[in-house]
Amino acid sequence: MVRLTHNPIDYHALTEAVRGPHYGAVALFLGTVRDLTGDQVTEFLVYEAYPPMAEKKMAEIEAEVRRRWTVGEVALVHRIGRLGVGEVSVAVAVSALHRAAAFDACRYAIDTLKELVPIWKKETAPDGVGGWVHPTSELRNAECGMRNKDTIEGDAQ
Amino acid sequence: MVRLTHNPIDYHALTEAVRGPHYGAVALFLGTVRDLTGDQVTEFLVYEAYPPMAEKKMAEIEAEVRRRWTVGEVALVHRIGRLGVGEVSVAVAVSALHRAAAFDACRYAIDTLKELVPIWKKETAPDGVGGWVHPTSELRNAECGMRNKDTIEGDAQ
Amino acid sequence: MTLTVHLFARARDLAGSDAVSIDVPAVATVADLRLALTHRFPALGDLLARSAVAVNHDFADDLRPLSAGDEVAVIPPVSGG
Amino acid sequence: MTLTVHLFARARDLAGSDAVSIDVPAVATVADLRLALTHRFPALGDLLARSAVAVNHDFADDLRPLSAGDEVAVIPPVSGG
Repeated sequence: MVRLTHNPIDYHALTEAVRGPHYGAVALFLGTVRDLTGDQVTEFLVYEAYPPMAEKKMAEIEAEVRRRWTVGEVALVHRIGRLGVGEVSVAVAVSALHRAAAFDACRYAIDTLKELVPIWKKETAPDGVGGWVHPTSELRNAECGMRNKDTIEGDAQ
Repeated sequence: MVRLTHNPIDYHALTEAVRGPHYGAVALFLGTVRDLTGDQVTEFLVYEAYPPMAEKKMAEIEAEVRRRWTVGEVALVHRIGRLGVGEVSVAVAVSALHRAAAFDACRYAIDTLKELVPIWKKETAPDGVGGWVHPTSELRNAECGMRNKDTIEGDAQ
Repeated sequence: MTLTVHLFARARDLAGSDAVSIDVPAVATVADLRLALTHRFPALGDLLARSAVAVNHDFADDLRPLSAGDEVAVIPPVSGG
Repeated sequence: MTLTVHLFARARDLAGSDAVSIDVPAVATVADLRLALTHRFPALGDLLARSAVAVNHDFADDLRPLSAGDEVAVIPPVSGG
């Protein structure tokens, strides 16, 4: 199951939806809005998607997860619109017989989502300054530990 | 935070407890009671712990997680007593700035818990047959993919 | 032929529109589209060079032929998650 | 000295008790305790050989000296999670 939504993500319902008596393991990942990126304060984020392509790519990620691992249920949900600090921007939940598949599939799904799915975030600081985040490929490839060096381009309003 | 409990694990509250505005990532793992282990039907499990040692070892796992990774909050909860199919036996929740640390720390914690913490499960089938699960070290080391070959020793009642 | 090109995020801000009509030759590839976009919106330059192009919701390389009716989009480096 | 040894899971079932008193020499190690347990509960044999011994809530190797008042436990292979 994949979905884009303007509403807060109910990750508890999502986790319950992937749980089942056949599956001994559930892995859940939540991405949430941080108040600081390096020393830059974030007041809120705006996520924008190219919806038909984003949902298609998310469905392809689910299909690839099912091809690579024996999993039970898979859920990928990304929120779009304005999100305040602490809100959940993305949730990935995977159930499986055993934990290795649940962890590996969950991580593959979020890693691939961040690499391929056409969704963008715009950061806004308390002073109103901000901009769209368009990582350079070097930084993107350097994994999430480097995300706070993402390029922020331009000033919004 | 580490805890043994006789009550159902409220993993939603646990996840909310590790979330926070500084942390952009949360990883949650749930172990749940499967209805089948290979072709063996499980009706319920009984988990038993050596409580003071189990909580000490769980606290050591949390400390080691904090030593190895930069994480926000860590929660390890294991349920003991009788659990029906589908119930959550263990929950591990970790928040971190970025997803790599959250995933790696969560996985280390559950892997190490399963290896070192003095907790045992007894399987009972619908016909009342069952027994304590005491994996041989070869199987234990072969990781969770092999768990359905765990040795079940003896017949209970 | 005339194609409608969808633009997102900073690419949209730079072009001043979320969808633009672009004329390309009747036999054209993604490379031709990129060239036409660069001429029409010089400010897109650097970001366009770093962006992917999607045709009918799949990433498309520069050799990909375009047809009338294709849904085309400029996909700047993504930052979801 | 006399030590109280805690037993769990199948080890408890085999010994028929969750805590047993075991006499060991005044100067004794975990190895001495294992030997005394084997004599007292022959049925424990195979499982005891595969079990760890914990002293005061830490895993202890066979050379570990024992003292009166130590909290000692037999830890069969664990299966939590």
